[in-house]
Amino acid sequence: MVLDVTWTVKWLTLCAQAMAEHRVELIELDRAIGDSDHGENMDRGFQAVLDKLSESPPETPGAALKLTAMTLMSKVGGAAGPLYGTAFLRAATSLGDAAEIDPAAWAGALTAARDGIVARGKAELGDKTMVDAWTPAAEAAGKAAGNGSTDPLTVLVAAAEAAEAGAVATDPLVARKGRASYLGERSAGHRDPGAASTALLLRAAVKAAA
Amino acid sequence: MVLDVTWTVKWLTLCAQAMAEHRVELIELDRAIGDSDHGENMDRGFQAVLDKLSESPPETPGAALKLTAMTLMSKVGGAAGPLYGTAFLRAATSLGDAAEIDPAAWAGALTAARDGIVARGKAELGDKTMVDAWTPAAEAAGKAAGNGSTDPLTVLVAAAEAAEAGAVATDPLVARKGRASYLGERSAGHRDPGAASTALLLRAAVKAAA
Amino acid sequence: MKKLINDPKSVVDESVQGFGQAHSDLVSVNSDPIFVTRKDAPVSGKVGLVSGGGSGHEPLHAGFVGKGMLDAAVPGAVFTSPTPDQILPATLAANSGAGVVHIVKNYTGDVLNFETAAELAEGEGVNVRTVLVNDDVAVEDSLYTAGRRGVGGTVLVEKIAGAAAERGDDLDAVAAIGERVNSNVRTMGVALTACTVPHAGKPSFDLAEDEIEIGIGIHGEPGRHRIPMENADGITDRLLEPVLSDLGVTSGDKVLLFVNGMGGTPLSELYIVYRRAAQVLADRGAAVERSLVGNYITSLEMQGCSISVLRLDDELTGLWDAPVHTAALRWGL
Amino acid sequence: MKKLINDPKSVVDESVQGFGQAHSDLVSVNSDPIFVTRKDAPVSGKVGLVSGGGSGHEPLHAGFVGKGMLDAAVPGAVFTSPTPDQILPATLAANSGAGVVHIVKNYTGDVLNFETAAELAEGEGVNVRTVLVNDDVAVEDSLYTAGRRGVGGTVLVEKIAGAAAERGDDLDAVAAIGERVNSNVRTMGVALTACTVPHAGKPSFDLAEDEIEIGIGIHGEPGRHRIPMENADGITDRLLEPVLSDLGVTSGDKVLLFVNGMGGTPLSELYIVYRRAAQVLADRGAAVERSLVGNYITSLEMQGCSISVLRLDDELTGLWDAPVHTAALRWGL
Ligand SMILES: Nc1ncnc2c1ncn2[C@@H]1O[C@H](COP(=O)(O)OP(=O)(O)O)[C@@H](O)[C@H]1O
Ligand SMILES: Nc1ncnc2c1ncn2[C@@H]1O[C@H](COP(=O)(O)OP(=O)(O)O)[C@@H](O)[C@H]1O
Ligand SMILES: [Mg+2]
Ligand SMILES: [Mg+2]
Ligand SMILES: [Mg+2]
Ligand SMILES: [Mg+2]
Repeated sequence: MVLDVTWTVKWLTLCAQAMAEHRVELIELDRAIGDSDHGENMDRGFQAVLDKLSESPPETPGAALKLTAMTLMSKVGGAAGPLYGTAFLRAATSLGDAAEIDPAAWAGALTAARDGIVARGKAELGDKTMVDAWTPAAEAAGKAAGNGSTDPLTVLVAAAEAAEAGAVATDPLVARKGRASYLGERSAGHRDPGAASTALLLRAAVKAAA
Repeated sequence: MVLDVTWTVKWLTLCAQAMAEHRVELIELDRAIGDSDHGENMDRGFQAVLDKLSESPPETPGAALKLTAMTLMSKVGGAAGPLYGTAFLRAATSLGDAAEIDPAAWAGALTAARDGIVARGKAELGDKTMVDAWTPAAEAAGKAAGNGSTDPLTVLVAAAEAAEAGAVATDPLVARKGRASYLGERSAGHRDPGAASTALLLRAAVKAAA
Repeated sequence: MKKLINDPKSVVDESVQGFGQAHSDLVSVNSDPIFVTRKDAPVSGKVGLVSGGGSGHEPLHAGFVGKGMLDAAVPGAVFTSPTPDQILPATLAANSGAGVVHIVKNYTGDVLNFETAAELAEGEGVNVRTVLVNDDVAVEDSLYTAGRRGVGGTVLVEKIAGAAAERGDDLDAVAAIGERVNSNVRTMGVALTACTVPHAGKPSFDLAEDEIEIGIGIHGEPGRHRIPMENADGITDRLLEPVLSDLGVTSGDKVLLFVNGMGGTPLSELYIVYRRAAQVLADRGAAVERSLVGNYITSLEMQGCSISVLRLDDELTGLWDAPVHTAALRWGL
Repeated sequence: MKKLINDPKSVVDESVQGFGQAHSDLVSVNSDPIFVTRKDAPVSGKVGLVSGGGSGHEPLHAGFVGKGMLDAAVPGAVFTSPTPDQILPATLAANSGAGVVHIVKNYTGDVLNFETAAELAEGEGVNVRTVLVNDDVAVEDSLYTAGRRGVGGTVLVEKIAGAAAERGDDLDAVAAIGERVNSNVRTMGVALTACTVPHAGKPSFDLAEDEIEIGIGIHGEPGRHRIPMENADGITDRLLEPVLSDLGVTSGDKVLLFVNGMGGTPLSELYIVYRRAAQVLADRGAAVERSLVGNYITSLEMQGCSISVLRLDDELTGLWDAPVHTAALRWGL
């Protein structure tokens, strides 16, 4: 398995599929501690990404992610739009013109994405945001790549599993950033929608390689 | 039993009591085919009548009914206020200054009341309004008085029973006057609230004499 | 029942008091009996305009008291027309000597109470004319009923007759303008939910999650018939068709389109209805020259709307455009 | 879910279209991307005012576009802040060369999207200043959260900064006035019922028949805490106390009292709340010099209200009184 532009487009297609499939679930998570729009926003955004991808097929993984970034910025809105937009943009920049993504590059892209989100949103780990999924994902990918794994799948799986665990770990937290923070203690006991969507996106990356 | 001013005040007091007790029931009847206010209006009106009666105790049955008329006019509002106001006013006029109400006078008062309602509201028998209770009541009282009965109770009972039957008979009718008429066929199958309150008022007259 | 109230019995008193305080530059509130007058009433030489009816339709009528519209408003209990002992002093307060027009929605209670008050006012030397508003096309067979109800058109009658009074028309002329508006306006409404009268404590009718009431009035009474829920365009068509055919709107007509919220429907939805109604009118070749969208004659927190169409002529348009300064309708001042 | 809509996905487009048609004398609507501008934008020499945010708060913001208030409004999806590719062209359309003030409610999404748009606009040579509105005292510990939300105060910032721009203040001065309003206004809200976001199809939270949410925002999010239902005076006191103590209102202060409906509450109830709030303010020795009562910043069909108090000085009062002509707020014109 090589993570080339074909894989990237497949990944993004599976992202769109996941957002459509989990639309209601993400709305429900946001309903509990936010404003009931996260699933709708992500679904709308990734459907637009699909359109863009077929309108102007990208030539490199980086180009695909840049197209995704711009589309999410202009179609998602809310907090998630700029944050995911920034994440995909930073990931694209980190990948540059490379035709393929090797394990280290994937780990680098995730770290860049995470850093972009933190730079935009100023959330810290434990604030009950998507950062709580991106941070362990980037770290796990870095670790898996550092272990010298040359099979991209290992890195993708490590990142996805860490993101999923990170999302689950937001359940007991009290939100300190984003809309859920207004609820104070009442935000505890619910999963952060953005962390949940992050886990879905990174799981889609595994599926695209499977 | 003499139907003097004491009886009249007792009757009006029992009217107030009946309107308070049946307030919710009359609201419910009006809810079905009107605007949910008949019980509230009648209760408010008769509570005000009680206040007035104790403020300025009347000297004759006619004076008591006139006070009631004026109070209902200014406190009930809606369709029922002017209609009941007119009814009590006409009854008062028909009784004049007499100290007591004999059977013929009671029948005459009811007939005057009924005519007053028809004059104001232009409803005919069968239009599913309070006229459907007042008309048989006045007729039954007239008949009982005409039979030479000298016991006022007989006349009161005859009127009350006829009013009750008249109210029940409104159930299947399609309303042609008042707010229920806007429902067309949908008004059938419900008792007219004003006919129901009329029956309660005339039943109170019996209780006052018992 | 959850309402921002203290006691069902004090709803009208407290609400009107608050209204008077919030708009003390515009109105005075008389409390026993309760009625609201224009701060500067009676306006010397001007015909007075008085309207009233049950409460629960806010901003109607008190919200329309002020320059260019009503001189006095008389609020009854919730959904219960006011009594003559309120209407009479309001009428006297509105009378500058030029006489008073009563604008009365066609409900038995309103008609009877205003009739009595008019009689009493005449007895005190005030000339009174009554304009009866009966614009609701939902009421069929009106010969055999209490007749058509007065609904959304009332707002338009009050505005336009108010402008006529303000420009100095005499009593008969103001009444004639009011009647002209009434005979050129038709309305039909829909309820998506019932409302809850405070003293009743429960919804005025029961409606399933997938049903709506077509042809409602403004007192929480059930409508003419019940149908399954439809989309906004479908509902708009259903309301507009009887309005346009009863009014006989034809190509080239100039109209005012009024989409009124029943109190609990978001403004955004009213604009969706407006959009479709404007489309239908355009398809018929009618020109929407003026519009009004918002909650102007309501049924407490009922969800739903009514659509009114008023056929305009140059004079009516001019009177509609004339300055008005009330709590709920204001322009040019 | 029963709504006067055709399709959850077309709610904003159709509603804004209808709005544009109903107010074609005042505004122009751009459809892709969607935003609303003052008919005569950009106004030569005048600082431009642009606001925006998620839809569902109507009449905010499009209802405040017009002379004396906003030059452009940018509606996002329901409860979702708009995107830079909408905000940027709206900003360009509002810019006459004198620069543009963005009025942004303090939500992460709004802040980030407006931030990006401002950056892009600066890149195209437009000077942009941002006024962040964060008047909601329900949000405690704001150091450890995303900070206080922008709620009712937004309407007052838009009106008063709009008047400053209209009188010819320069970019920094208009932004400074906006910030002055923001730092002198506090708000707190209550929900009696939740609202239903069209695409979600069910209420934004579940609330029992005898419970209310205290300290809600305007996006249907649950409030700060939940308490058993109380009467209007009790609820008013609960909302007003934190507002007054946070603002530090003392005897002799002049204030504007704004009772705002969340969309589904009858106007009559808002006046009952107003009455109590005015009483409390009078007891504190504060003078209510101006007031505003109605549905101005809503949460779809939510039942409830918010109370805002703005401390006035002569300049702010003058700017409040200055003529304004928008769909939802109009006087002096
Ligand atoms: N400051 C922040 N930093 C990182 N992530 C954030 C921040 N604020 C919000 N988020 C993420 O955004 C998600 C909400 O996205 P969404 O519902 O689409 O936007 P909105 O909150 O504007 O309605 C949250 O669940 C959280 O993961
Ligand atoms: N034209 C009429 N003639 C006789 N009775 C009438 C007429 N119109 C209404 N009513 C009576 O009034 C009753 C309704 O009274 P109420 O609910 O108090 O007033 P409203 O209809 O104004 O709400 C009806 O049930 C009916 O009996
Ligand atoms: Mg959200
Ligand atoms: Mg009734
Ligand atoms: Mg009534
Ligand atoms: Mg949102």
